[in-house]
Amino acid sequence: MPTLLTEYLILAAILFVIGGVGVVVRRNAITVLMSIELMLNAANLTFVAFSRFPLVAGMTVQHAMRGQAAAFFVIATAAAEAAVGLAILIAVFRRRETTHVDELTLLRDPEPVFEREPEPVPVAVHASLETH
Amino acid sequence: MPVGTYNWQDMAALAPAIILVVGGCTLLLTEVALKSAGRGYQAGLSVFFAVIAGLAAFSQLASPGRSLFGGFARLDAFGAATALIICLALALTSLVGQSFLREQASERGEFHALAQFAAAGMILLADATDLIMLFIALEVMSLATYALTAYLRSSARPAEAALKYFVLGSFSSAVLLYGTALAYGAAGSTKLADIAAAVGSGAHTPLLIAALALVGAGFLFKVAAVPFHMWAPDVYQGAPTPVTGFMAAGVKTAAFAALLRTLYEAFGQRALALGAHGHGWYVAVAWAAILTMVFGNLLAIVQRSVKRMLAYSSIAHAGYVLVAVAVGAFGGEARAAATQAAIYYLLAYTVTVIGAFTVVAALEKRGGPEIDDDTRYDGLAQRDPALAFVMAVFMISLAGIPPTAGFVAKLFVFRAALDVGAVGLAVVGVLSAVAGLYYYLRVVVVMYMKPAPESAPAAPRRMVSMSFGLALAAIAVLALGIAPHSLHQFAHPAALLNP
Amino acid sequence: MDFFQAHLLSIITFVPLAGAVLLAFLPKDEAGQIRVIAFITSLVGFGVSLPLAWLYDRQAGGLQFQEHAPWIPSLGISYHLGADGIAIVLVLLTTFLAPIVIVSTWGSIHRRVKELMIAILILQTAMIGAFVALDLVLFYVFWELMLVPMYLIIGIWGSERRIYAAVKMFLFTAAGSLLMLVGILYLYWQTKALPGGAPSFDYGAMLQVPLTHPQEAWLFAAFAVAFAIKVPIWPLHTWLPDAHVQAPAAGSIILAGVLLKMGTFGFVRYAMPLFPWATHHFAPIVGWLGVIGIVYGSFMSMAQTDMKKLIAYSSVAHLGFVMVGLMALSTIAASGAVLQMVNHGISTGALFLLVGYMYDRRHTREISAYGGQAKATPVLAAIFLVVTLSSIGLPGTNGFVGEFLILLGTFSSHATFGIAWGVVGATGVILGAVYMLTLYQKAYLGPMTHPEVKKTKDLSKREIFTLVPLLLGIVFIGVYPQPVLNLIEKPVADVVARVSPQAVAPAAPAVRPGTERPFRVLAPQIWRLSPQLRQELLRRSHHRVPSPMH
Amino acid sequence: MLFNLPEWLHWVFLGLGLLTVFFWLFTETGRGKELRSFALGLLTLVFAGFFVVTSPDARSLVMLTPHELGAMLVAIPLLPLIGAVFNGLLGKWVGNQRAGFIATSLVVGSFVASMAVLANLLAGATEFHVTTYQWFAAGTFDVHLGLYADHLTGVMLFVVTGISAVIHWYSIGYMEHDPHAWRYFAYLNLFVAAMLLLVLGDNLATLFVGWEGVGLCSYLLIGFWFTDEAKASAGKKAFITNRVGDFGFLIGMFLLFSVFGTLKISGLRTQAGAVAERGGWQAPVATGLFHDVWQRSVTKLKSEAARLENHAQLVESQAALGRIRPGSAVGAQHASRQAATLRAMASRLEKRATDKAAHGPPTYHFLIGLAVLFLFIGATGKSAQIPLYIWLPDAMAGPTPVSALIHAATMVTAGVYMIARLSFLYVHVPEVMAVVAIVGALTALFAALMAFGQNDIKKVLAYSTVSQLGYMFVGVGAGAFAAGTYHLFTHAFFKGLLFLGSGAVIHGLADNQDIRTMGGLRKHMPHTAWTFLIATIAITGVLPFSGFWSKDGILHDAFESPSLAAIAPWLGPLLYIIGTVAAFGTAFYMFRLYYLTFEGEYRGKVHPHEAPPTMTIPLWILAIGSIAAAGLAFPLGDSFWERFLAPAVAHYGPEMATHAALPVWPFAVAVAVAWSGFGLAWLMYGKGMPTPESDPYFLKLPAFAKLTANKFYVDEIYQTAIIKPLWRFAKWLHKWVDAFAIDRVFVNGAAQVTEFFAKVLSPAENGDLSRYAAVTALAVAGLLIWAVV
Repeated sequence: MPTLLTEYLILAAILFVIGGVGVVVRRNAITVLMSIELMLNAANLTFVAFSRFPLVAGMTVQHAMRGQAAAFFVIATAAAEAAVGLAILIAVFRRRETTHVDELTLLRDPEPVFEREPEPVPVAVHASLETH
Repeated sequence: MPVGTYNWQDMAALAPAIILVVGGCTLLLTEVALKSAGRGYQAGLSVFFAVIAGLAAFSQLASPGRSLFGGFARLDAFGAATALIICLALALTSLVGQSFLREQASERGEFHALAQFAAAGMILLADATDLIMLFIALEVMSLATYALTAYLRSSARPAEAALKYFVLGSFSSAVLLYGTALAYGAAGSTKLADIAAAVGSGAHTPLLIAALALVGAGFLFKVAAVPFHMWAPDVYQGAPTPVTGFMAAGVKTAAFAALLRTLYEAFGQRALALGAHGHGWYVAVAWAAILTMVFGNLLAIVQRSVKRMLAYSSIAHAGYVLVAVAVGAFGGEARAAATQAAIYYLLAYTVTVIGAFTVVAALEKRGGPEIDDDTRYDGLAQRDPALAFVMAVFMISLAGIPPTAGFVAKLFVFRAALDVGAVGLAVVGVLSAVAGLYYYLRVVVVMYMKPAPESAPAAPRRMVSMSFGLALAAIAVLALGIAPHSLHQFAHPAALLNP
Repeated sequence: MDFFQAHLLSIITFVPLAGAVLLAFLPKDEAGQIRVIAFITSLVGFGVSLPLAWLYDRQAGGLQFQEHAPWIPSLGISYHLGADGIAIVLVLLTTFLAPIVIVSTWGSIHRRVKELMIAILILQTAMIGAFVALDLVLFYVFWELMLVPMYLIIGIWGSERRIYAAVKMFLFTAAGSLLMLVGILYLYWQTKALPGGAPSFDYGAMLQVPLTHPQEAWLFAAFAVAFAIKVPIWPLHTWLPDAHVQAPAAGSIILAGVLLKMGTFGFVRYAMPLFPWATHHFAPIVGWLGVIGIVYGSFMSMAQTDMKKLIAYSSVAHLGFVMVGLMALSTIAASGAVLQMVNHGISTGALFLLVGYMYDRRHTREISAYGGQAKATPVLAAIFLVVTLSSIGLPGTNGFVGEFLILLGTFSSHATFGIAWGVVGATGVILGAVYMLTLYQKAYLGPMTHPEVKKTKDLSKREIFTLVPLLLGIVFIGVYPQPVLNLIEKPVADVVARVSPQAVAPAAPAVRPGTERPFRVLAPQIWRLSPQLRQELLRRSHHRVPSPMH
Repeated sequence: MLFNLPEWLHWVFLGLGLLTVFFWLFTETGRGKELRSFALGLLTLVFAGFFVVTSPDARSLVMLTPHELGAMLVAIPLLPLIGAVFNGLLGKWVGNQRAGFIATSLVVGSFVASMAVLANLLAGATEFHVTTYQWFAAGTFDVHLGLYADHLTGVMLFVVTGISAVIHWYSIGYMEHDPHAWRYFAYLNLFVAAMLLLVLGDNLATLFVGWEGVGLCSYLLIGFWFTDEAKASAGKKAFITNRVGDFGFLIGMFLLFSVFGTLKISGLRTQAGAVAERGGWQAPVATGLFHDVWQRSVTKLKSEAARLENHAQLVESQAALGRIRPGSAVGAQHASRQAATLRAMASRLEKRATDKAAHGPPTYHFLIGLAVLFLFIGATGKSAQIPLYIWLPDAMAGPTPVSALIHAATMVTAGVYMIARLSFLYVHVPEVMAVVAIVGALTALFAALMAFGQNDIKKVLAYSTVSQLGYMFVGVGAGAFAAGTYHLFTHAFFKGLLFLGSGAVIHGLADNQDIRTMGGLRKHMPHTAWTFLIATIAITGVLPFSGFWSKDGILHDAFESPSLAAIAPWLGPLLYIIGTVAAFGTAFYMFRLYYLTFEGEYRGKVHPHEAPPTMTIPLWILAIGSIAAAGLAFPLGDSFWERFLAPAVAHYGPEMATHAALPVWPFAVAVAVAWSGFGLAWLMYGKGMPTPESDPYFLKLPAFAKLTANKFYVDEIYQTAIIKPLWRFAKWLHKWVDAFAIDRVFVNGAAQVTEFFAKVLSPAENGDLSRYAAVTALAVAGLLIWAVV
């Protein structure tokens, strides 16, 4: 019997990739948050698809229901995540007045210095010089 | 086995996590009831709950191992040992954090409450044997740590760090979740045991491999393994320093525990012969370990801030634990040795790194310069010999020089690696450790060999609790280095991870 | 008394540490008190180490005064101490030098005295521990522990470029020893093959491990690199001049006197007996490196304008002698080599001490800043001359006996290049005279070229007090070295017997064709597991893991 | 009782000793008086020693038990050593004068003990041996500090202790104005101790202690006035040049040990005898290192050949089984070609192995020849022969008594002594003996030529010493060990005397050493002049003074030496001619020296004065010795000297060298040559020189004179060809190899490359969240693709 599993999975995968690309390419933090939600939902879709069209032969109902339950868990978690994320975003906006992620570069590696380091400066004269 | 069967004994097995949840709630409630004055008790309370949870975990150390809630979680020595490390990290963080919070005028109960919740999530992460359960525990832990990272509202950097952490963390959670979904599809279940059966049967292997890759990527992100490490330096540097210590110790420990469980319990059987190339995950983890050790140590060299250097050092140390993880692929005795080595390494790293970050915290003054450079450490040995000494001990331990915990930990790891003949891993490990020596020693250099600057800003006053915590950490580092056998009972049964 | 005898080595090892702990509780302003207590501690350390010399059973030889206690039994690590004649003379050298080092700092270092004394005493514990440890992890712990105080001594109390020098020394040495750690661990797993089955880090167990030739070659390489850096063998020597020049006099004395011996001791105690076949195999290479060290170090010394650097390079040359002596694999040469370790400790220690005193007076190490010093400071000049003569191996001083035995033994040994080594090494005798006498002449003889020279004070009583024991040592070993040679006779003969061709050939498994040449053994890739090993491990992982239940 | 002497003699010695101590104690008051008494006491002791040696009755009285002789032997080097240590440590407090007395007394004591030993040898004993303690031992190598005395040693003991005693005494006067004379006496005593150890050592290792010890003392004493840069440099030059020689000595010792397994002289002698019994010196070595080396190389060649052969078979069998590219003609051809090549290599090795096996290990003749050649290199250093003589002229920077003792009479003869001591080895390798003789002859000639152009009184004597040492080497090289050592003996007297005389002149002229500004000194210092003249006559070989007998004995023996004849029949006569020419030169430069110094008119400015008696008395003692030493050459043909030394030295060839038929003409030639050299000098300088610049030698032969005055530019050649390049090489090596290649590139380079990579990678962490996300996403994708695809 032909199932719709493959189609669902492909759809989910596309959604997941869109979400992932969104996180990478979008500069606005809100959009980035949305992209993450998209990714989570792609996973949800996968769960549900597998639950509805099990791959494993002889999967019990209980097992099948787990996929659906998982989706609920994820929805709840995603809500919590969104709450925390927005709170953080507000905190950022308050201090920096921006939600563009590429403007947040206070934290970064120092600029490398490629010139040869000068000879170590004499730090302190020899011990005995100080006392004699 | 019916899905929903559980009983109170199973619940009792989760006592450490439950105690911490209760603790977190209590702290939140007291926050409501009390006003600003005399907040010190909150730290005390937090330590109290951490100790109680730790005792509960300790009592489980000798546990023979038992499945809980029909296979969603597991009570065993491994989990108990991990929980113990996490409780230790929590207790130390609470102990030393109070002084920092007072200096930053941010004494509020949420800090400790969030830490308690995060720790609870970590413990659950270590106990979980179901991927969904793992995901939820991971989220509990992560959400709490995101919040902790943004805790200091007075400065711009914590918020930025939190945002970066949040975005990338959620991204990796999503990846992990997607992997979980694929695993569910292939095995028809999210329980590790069922996945193991599916792996053993050989059905739907490509799907399982994809699931393994995605789940593994999620955990590698959490432990900050190269190339999933990009978030770590910025977040570690930006977060409030005690939080950084807690993250470096606790999050890493919990994530490694989960990684070990997933890899060994679900994918342990064909560890050397799974995947398109038939290499198994051994090669992937080994390469991750090599990259992590090399890049972590390499990039730490050029850092000018001690805190950021410690962040890179944390990445490098993840590499050493990954060596142990990879070695466990060989199963049998090697797996026991690897698990033991990983647990011991995480313990040693926990005490050392919390100590080190505490020293960093001890030198942070409210309204001080935003960019922390090394000048604060110049000539510290003359201004504050005790602080300089413990910092030197922590640096020596991180560098892996005897007689400190760091040395014994590395000994365990390399010993495990050489048992399976992974000489290459060990050699890369020791060579990158040489680079590591350089930057750890630089801290000792500035503390001991540079003169104190003329106008050195006076260090903030340290509370007794912080000094006590530092002393405790330093003594633990030395004790673990000199008499590691005292922890024999700790680390050995912990190795009895369910294969 | 029984307790004392049963725990002699522990007591010797930890007396200085106890002193250090005691000092930690003293207020740091009490510099005088701290110095005296440190001095007394070191004297006690010397006192308790003396019985080793006469309690050691010379006829029986071998490792005596053994102490054994479990330390980390789950890993097969134990607290195992023991000493043979070789270790004993080096322990005695250490405890002998310690009071001198401590007193020598009294006049020159007045800054952070407490830390300095603690560092020296901890260093002493580590050095003695490394000599007497018989468990490889214990050895490694002491070995690495030595680095930290030495690092601090150079870095805190050193000269201008002290930090560079300290870091360089630390990184160089630690890099080598980490490779050795890998070797130790590998060897540890091989002990599983022994009866009993449990792997162990014990020296005795490791001596019995059967190894294939490639294994031996790799392990020897790992150990030898660590030791070679410490010796230092050319071309791994460049940390030494920097460390010596920047270190305070006390640091230089310890460095030259004892720390460098760690490397050669490592060869005698570990690299050679543990891997006899590989020793045999690589001896020509290491021996040539030693010979290069002799000639090269001498030429380097000739080119120096800095006194301490000159002496540092002369150490390279002297330890080149020791290495050649060891690699000749002959009893005569090896005895000379062990004796030369002691000699070098005394002579070069004394030279650094003297240069330190000169530095205290004039605050410069440039040879050209001195000149005609003998007129102003006759006692200093006389002592410097005696030590110089000892350094160039004049008969009647200690240096002669060691060098003579080494060269004679090497020349008459059955080593492949023994004759060539003897001849080329003997040129070091000429070159040694060239650079040392040139130094002496430039610094002490001739007219007084600098006005400051005239004002220079001669040695004080305390300074003479630190030098007299060294001078006595120089003369005593020069005139009557036999007590020392008696102590080391049997142990050295045992080591040589272990690496002799007769002992190596039959015991070792057959050599694969094409692996006779040194580096060909090292050819197989270690980077990845070899196919055979992979198969074996795969088999094991399937075999050991229970099959899935569900 | 240590001495088995008649009671009364004891009391005499004791009394004299007490007297000495007594005088010493009261030197503070009326120094001059006690000085004379002290001199008297010493003279008594010296004459007592002579009495004991010469009188048969007394000789029989002093026959000692072996035990006592042992104590005596130990006492000989120990007494001066005690003096050295005592004066070295306490001399500053004791005072210069007393230090001198102590030093002298102890050397005299050593002299007396030597006399006792010599008396026993004269009375018929052949050798004494005493072992003190085990010095050092390891494996099969063992050195006991043993002392050994035979007839050769007895002669050396007499020379060393006797001349030393005299020169110590002389030094008391010479050094009386020096504030550090105590140090001088400590060094001088140390020198005597070392020299005696060299002479007495029964083992080459012990001998080497003395060998290097005298070098050290030479260094210390040359640079005694160390504030003078040139003097300090001269000392260093002496030490290092000697060390170059010592390198040869060491290698020689190693070779001997490798062949014979011992360094003990008696052991070497036994082994040498055994070799002759076993099959002669041309036989290959039967055991030991070199035998094993040979065997090992044969075995190795053989096994290598076998391995190649196996390999060839393997290739063939693989080809036969079709394992090498099955079915391919190319593969089979290739295999057979490869096998053929391997076979060819194998057969070549096999042939080499067979050749080597047939050839056998090196012979004793070769190995021992090499060993004694290296030992001779040591001797060229110590005894100032070509090419290592350069240090000796510079060594004149030291105090003059030092030049007399160390650089004329004793230390520089150590090489000759060593060859005579090991004559039982040298006689088996005539090739090396020929080398020794040729080097000696050339040195004798060239040094004599160089002496022509010198104007420093001590430099002339220095080159003269080099030249005379050359004669001694001709002697021992020609197998005439007795003649060589006889010249050593006589030379010690007259050259010591010449140096002491020059010292008296320098002392009297306030440190002026330039003979061009002297002249006519005979009127001012008659004692010095007369003794100097005696010595000059002695050294030129004018009948009947001692130099004639010893030098012409050498030339005569060289002329008809069987060992030289074994190499080439013309070699002996050639060396005779060279020696004779050099003898002419000797006569010329010595009389030039004498005339310019003592005859004619005084050309200097300082008022000259005669030396004090502490200096002149030793001059006369040595002058007497110079004359009396000639007596030992009699009866001609079978001299007392040769008979006395016969048991201690070996002979070349199976038959004893005899002087059955003494041709007269070589003697006649020698006499003529000596007189003609003298005559030439008299013609040129007999009337004295009007001004310092009017030296006829420099005026008539300017080019040659300049060449000789500049010592043929040998020092300059050494400087530019060897010494400077070595220092430059050291600097170059340090700058480019050590500092640059190893430290900069290899060590710091590794650190910098690491840091460079870190710096290159570091900008990846630029704080941009998008980039972080991109990297993470790519990593996930990469992992996924790697795992699945």
